[in-house]
Amino acid sequence: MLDLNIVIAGAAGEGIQTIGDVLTRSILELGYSVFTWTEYESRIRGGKSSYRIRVSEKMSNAPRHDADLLLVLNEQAREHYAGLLNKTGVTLAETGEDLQTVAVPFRSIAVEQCKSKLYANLVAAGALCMILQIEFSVLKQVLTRRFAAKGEEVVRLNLVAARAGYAAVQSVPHTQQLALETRDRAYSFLSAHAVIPLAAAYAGCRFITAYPMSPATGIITAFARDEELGVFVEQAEDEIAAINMAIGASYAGARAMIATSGGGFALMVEGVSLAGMTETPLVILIGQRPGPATGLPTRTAQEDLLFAIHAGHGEFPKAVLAPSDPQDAFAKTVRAFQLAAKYQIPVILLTDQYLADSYFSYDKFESENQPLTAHIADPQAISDYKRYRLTADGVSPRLYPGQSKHLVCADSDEHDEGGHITEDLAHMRPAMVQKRLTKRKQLQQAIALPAEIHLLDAETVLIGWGSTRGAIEEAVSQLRAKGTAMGAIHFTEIWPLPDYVFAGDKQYISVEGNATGQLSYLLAAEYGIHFSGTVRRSDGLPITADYIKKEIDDRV
Amino acid sequence: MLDLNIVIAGAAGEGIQTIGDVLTRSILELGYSVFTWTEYESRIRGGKSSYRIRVSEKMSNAPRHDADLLLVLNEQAREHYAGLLNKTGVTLAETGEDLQTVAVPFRSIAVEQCKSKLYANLVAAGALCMILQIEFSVLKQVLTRRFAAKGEEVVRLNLVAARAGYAAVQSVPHTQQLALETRDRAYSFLSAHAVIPLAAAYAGCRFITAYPMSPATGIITAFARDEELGVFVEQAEDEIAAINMAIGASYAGARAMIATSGGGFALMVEGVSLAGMTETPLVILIGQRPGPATGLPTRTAQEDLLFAIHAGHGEFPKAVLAPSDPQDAFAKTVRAFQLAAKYQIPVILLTDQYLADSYFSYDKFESENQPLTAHIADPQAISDYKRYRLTADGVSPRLYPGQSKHLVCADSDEHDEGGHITEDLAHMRPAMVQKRLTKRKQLQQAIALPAEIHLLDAETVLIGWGSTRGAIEEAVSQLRAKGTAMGAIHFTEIWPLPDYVFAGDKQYISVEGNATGQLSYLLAAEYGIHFSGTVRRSDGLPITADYIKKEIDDRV
Amino acid sequence: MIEFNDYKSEIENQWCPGCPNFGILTALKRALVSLGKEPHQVCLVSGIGQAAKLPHYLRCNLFNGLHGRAIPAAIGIHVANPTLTTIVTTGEGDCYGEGGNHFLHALRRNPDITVIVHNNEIYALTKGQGSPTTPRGEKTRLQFTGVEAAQAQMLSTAIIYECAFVARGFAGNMNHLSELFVSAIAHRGLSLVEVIQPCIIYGTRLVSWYRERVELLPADYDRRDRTAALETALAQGNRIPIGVLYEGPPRPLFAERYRKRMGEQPLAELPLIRQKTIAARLAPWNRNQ
Amino acid sequence: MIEFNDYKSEIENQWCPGCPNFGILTALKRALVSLGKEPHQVCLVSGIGQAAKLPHYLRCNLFNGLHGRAIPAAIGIHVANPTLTTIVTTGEGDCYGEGGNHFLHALRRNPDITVIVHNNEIYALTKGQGSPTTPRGEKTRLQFTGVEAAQAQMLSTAIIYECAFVARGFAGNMNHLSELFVSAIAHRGLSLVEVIQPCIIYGTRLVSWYRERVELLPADYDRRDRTAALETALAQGNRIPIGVLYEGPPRPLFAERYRKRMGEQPLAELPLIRQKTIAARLAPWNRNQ
Ligand SMILES: Cc1ncc(C[n+]2csc(CCOP(=O)(O)OP(=O)(O)O)c2C)c(N)n1
Ligand SMILES: Cc1ncc(C[n+]2csc(CCOP(=O)(O)OP(=O)(O)O)c2C)c(N)n1
Ligand code: SF4
Ligand code: SF4
Ligand SMILES: [Mg+2]
Ligand SMILES: [Mg+2]
Repeated sequence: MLDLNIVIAGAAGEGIQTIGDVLTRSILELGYSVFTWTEYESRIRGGKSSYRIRVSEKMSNAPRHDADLLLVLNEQAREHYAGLLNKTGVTLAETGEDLQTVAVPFRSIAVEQCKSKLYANLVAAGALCMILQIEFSVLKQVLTRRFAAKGEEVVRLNLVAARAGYAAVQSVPHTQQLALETRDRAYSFLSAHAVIPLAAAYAGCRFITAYPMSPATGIITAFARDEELGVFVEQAEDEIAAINMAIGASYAGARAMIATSGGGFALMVEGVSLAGMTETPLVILIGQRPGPATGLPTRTAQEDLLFAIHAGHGEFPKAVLAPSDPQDAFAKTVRAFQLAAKYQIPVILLTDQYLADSYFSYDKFESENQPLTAHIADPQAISDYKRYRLTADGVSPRLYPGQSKHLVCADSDEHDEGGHITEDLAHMRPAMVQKRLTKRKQLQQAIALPAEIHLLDAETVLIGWGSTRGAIEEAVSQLRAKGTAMGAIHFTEIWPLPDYVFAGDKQYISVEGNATGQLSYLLAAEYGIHFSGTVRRSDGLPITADYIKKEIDDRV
Repeated sequence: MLDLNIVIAGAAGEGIQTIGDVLTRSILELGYSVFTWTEYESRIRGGKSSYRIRVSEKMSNAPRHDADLLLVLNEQAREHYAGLLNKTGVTLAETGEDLQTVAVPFRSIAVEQCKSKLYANLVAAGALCMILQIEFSVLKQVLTRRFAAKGEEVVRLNLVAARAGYAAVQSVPHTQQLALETRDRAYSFLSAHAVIPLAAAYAGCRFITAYPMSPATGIITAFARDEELGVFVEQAEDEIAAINMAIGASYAGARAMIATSGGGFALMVEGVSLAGMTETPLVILIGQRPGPATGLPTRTAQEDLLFAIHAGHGEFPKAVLAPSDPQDAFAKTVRAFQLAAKYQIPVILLTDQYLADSYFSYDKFESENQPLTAHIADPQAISDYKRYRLTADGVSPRLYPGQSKHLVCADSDEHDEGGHITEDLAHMRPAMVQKRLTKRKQLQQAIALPAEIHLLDAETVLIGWGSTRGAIEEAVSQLRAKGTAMGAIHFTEIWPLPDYVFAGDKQYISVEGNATGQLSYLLAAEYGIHFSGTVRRSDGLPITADYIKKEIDDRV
Repeated sequence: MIEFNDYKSEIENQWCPGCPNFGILTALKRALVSLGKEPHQVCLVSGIGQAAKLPHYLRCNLFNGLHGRAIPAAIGIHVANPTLTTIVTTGEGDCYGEGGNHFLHALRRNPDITVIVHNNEIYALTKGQGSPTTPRGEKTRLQFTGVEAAQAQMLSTAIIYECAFVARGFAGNMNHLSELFVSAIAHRGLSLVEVIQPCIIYGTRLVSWYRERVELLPADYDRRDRTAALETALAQGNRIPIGVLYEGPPRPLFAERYRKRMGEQPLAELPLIRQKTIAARLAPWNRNQ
Repeated sequence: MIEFNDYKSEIENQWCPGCPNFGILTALKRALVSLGKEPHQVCLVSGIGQAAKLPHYLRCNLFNGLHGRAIPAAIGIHVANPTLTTIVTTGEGDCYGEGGNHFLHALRRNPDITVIVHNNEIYALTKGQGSPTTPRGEKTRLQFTGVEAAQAQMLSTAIIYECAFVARGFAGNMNHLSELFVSAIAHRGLSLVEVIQPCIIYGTRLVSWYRERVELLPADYDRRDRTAALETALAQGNRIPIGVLYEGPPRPLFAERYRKRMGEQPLAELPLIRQKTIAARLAPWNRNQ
């Protein structure tokens, strides 16, 4: 089975995004499953960044760090990324003499053919296609489509550059293994942050506010770009405004979401508590990145789990979901809106930079979901409306202001059933505390169990959450292939934790993108389980199957 | 042994604070230990509030809810608080016929004697003193001192009113038991929030910023009022400014603190992470009150423990201390500054409205503490200064800017040793993550063990934290007196949790001022212990010994 | 027909007897009645503070959110249900202190809401600390030696931003205030009414101090002249002008484009986006697309 | 003698080649040199953004804090060590967006610091969203149909607050800018210098667009006339005046009382409060006191 990892490395501003996109599209045209992820520095020009493309015949939606084919656009990149190259790998570079290197002078070809070294990236893209033995017509079609909006001359120059790069690669050692043939398959090619706005719109979202922050900016941008989704988009002056606007909109009947990263979320915490107290549905996306503080703004991490769970002063129910991939992100986003509306609570979606920026291939992407319910009551059926009416399940019928003659009063103070400030400590306060506790219990019963992967016969079980699922699954299957009785349990609905029973006769190893083992702490508190090992990563890069295997080998 | 609980109940604006203060001072003059707490609504005039005075021969610094002597200033208060009266108790009120009531028409006496019903409260105070058989000269001295600043006429009128109230009480049934004699003792009479600014100044604090918020406003007010403490005080435009100003000041060498409540702290969370990343010492006081959101602004709660512990995105060391009483608050405040300076971390002091507003008696208040260390390095001894130099214990020598020619660079991004932004994921990021983890470990080893109360022979053990200590101790000793093998473990240094071993052969019952059992959750995660019962209170009132006993009886 | 009593709330009022806030409350009720608004067509939005309790004392929809955050909440409400008359009732601490940034950016946005600032020059609910409008030098229960910072100048700031409607009222002049509220609510775009509302408990000056100084703007005052309005708002004298200080030139309303596209409907009533629209974006990459 | 190279930082600059931020950096170094400040006497304070990276590119003390929070951090630093020359270097998103409230209240406080706002009219580090100063109608990478809110008017706002020193500079006029910095830093009280710093990647207008429009204020311009200054700052025309727009009347500095009481020393160098002072407040209640 073909499983090829291509790494395109260079500086910001050298056009690796274009090379990567063009190549990816071309390979998708051939009918392969493609998985891509990118890593880059917090700067606009210069530095070191890379675009990773994993090509396979079956869907392999998980990152690899090693390279079968490595394109380096400059010497700094070569130095930094050379270590990734596999024994049998091939490097494409400006210069190079050894048997594993294909040398193509991108810049001089670009200057020669297009009068500008700005086209060097297209020369490199052409060369890559040649090495992969993709027919030029495929690349041509992709390029033409991509640059059409910029006018004919741009298309022409890009084609000239690409063709020159294509031609510059003569026969080269080793590259035969890299040849891609046409297959009769087609894949949906999607990232989680591209899918979430669609899922939100599908679930009835009409309002998003955000203050730009990596890696969550793409969410609001996608809404803004796609006006057909009919979602009101506002860039707030700060994150506090964002959450309070969204809570206001939700109170007034609009399904609302906000998106930020950990630092921005830190500013929203008072608002989370407000949503809890006023019982206003709200979906909050946190795209995690390494902290503390500004940390590594463009890198990935899973460091905000306990923070998200316990965010907000006082006690109130909230849900925390951490999708594992774009398909799951679709389902979880819809579910987040449903849970938020049903229980009238804030629901947090935890993603991360890795998940935000990675594109996955699916042969069938499931976009029909559970039936949608508005969870807004019928004003006709109510005579004496009280926003916080005490009910058996803790959930009060919800109306929005202006919907009918019924008045809707929401209050951040402790309140009576009618939504007015109370100081009745003997009756009303305990009743409202109980109301919120009851909702928490109801919610807890609605939470899905973790996914079990080869659990039945597993002796050693990896336990992870969120975006590490692909890597964990891959590690499990590779270790099983070597004869280890490996399995996994993977959480995507993390708070409140469901009633779940861990078998006592297995060894558990936690896998997390942080340094302190946040999920394992939580599971110890909730289920009393003990971990015999941990795989942790906190350098800002995603966990891969290889990383997991290596850590286990090193420690077990 | 005398143990008398006096409740003064009325509306805001009726002067119960004056009655309570005057009476308390008079009783202290007599040489009794006095413990007071107050509860009131979030309004300036009207409503229901009360001032509770517990008088005892031995120090009894814990709240009681029942009343031996109940003063009601109006009918609404009578209705609301009548239930507190003990079987043998006495009510002092405007009117009343039964044997347990002393009727004194405060208002008409005030109007008659002082031409204004504004003096009704002094009439009541006089009557109370008579019932307690306090010599009028004592009251007179107290009153004179209290009103001296307002001028002679005010003093005179207050004395007239008090004397009239004193005279209005003739012989009354039952009151003999309430007679107080003069004793030869003197007590320090202090509240936690009065002590904390003193402790802070003692520990070298030079900078406090805050945005007003109950129940923490008293902290900054005390600093502002007492200029001799030499602390710079600034009311910030919002809580975000407060924490960032304090971090700036601390970076520049000043010991700094901030004070707020849960909702204000929610806005500071990003700043907490900043202190963690920049390794800036900071003391943060959270005066807890019931939430979520605005909640019950003037009431008490212990609802922000897990929130405080996990506050901040990313992973960094922080300490959370929860003093149990004013004496402990002094020690913990000094300790907070010391831990913050030593480990260059944020340290949170968790108090609550009950602790803030209660005054305790001490026959000897300990104010000398561990020796103070500045934890600022000697610039002469350093040649090549790097703010974040990697060291064995994770702590780098700290200089402040302008101290010497050495430059001090602090950064909220992940940084190198010199304090400059880094994207070195292979070496520097892991080293800095490790540095912060190492500090966390060091800190954890410095954390004190919980207090053990009659633990040795205890079969049932109450476990609590923070301000509930007095009530827990009292419950334990009362239950032991009845023959129950009761003990307690009480935490005041809560995060990171120390290495502590729980005996396996005891029954544990958690006692907390919240509805979800936050400490018990934490202890389950950390020590794997199991609770056979819980005592929880979340109605906004403090936990008392009676409350604990009743809950245990009801449940066990 | 709407009557004054339709707005009567059953909720016990927690303000101090005699607080000028009562004047604002009555003026607002009267304004709503005279505009013919029904209680369910009105949404009052507030933060925390004495001023922010007002919505509870008036029978209508209300959102009593966080301290300082009334404006963003109101903006969200206004977009989600443009059929509502959305009015913010806020203290000057709430609006200019904690919420200063939202106030500033609301000026940039121009949402069609009314903001009523109860300016008592003090943090009243928290018992008397200096607020952004406490005059310099005044002693408070936190600034024992006097406030050191300069007074906030928010009316002037609003004028600089060409705010649609900028007025100053006096809680002690209820009829005039009620008229101001009528005009403010009826006006298109962001309407700001700052009301002098002396706190009789913690205020540093008596109600009479203000009563002696307030005076109506002259009849020939040109409220469309920005320079003159600025001068009036910035004037430091013994007279405090009340009335409509400024009306900005017409400009687009916040969210106007979106609201028009959605037919000025409550967003809750819009149909779901068609599944086809979503599915198309999720479909497999197809050579022939 | 301090030389230009004393301020040279070893840190790799992460700005785009050709970014006008380089002009600001050089102008600032020159200003510090000409003021004879030594690197250890200077503390640069910033938030997050391209502008906020500046402190790393200049050898001196630096505090690179949170996005939007440079001003409060600087105020804290300034109080804690008044011997430092404290300078904020911030983007307009940092300072007027996220940090708008702090900017406003800094105007009220008048701390003796300098605030340099790199105004590139865009959120550059986050790749091109509209900022508070993006002109209305401009299309950005988030406002695809054009920015709808009005441009922030912070120079005018500063003038309203009688800010001590209000200037506009142009990154493309380094000599002039450097002079502005010298005056700003030397000036007592809050000095604001807003620098036109077009972003050559995400900016909606070319550097040349600005170059063609900036012009020095006339020689007879009276920087003490608030009304004229407001007019100049608010003028909407084809000319963009640069220079010192306004100098406010002298007024007390922030924390002046406290600083004087403490002898203008770094607080870290003050002795501990005497144990006696503390103990007296904790002593038992004594009948004879
Ligand atoms: C985040 C937060 N900080 C502080 C408070 C405490 N607080 C409640 S009201 C108030 C001040 C209110 O002043 P203002 O807005 O002027 O209203 P007023 O009471 O004077 O009418 C403050 C500081 C709070 N509720 N929330
Ligand atoms: C709390 C928070 N929100 C958002 C961000 C993301 N962020 C970093 S820089 C920036 C904008 C910077 O714009 P500006 O201040 O104008 O600086 P420029 O990059 O244009 O120089 C944003 C939104 C952040 N770091 N922190
Ligand atoms: S404290 Fe002041 S503002 Fe508040 S209700 Fe009383 S008088 Fe009014
Ligand atoms: S993105 Fe713009 S502001 Fe940032 S460094 Fe590049 S040119 Fe300068
Ligand atoms: Mg006020
Ligand atoms: Mg900018």
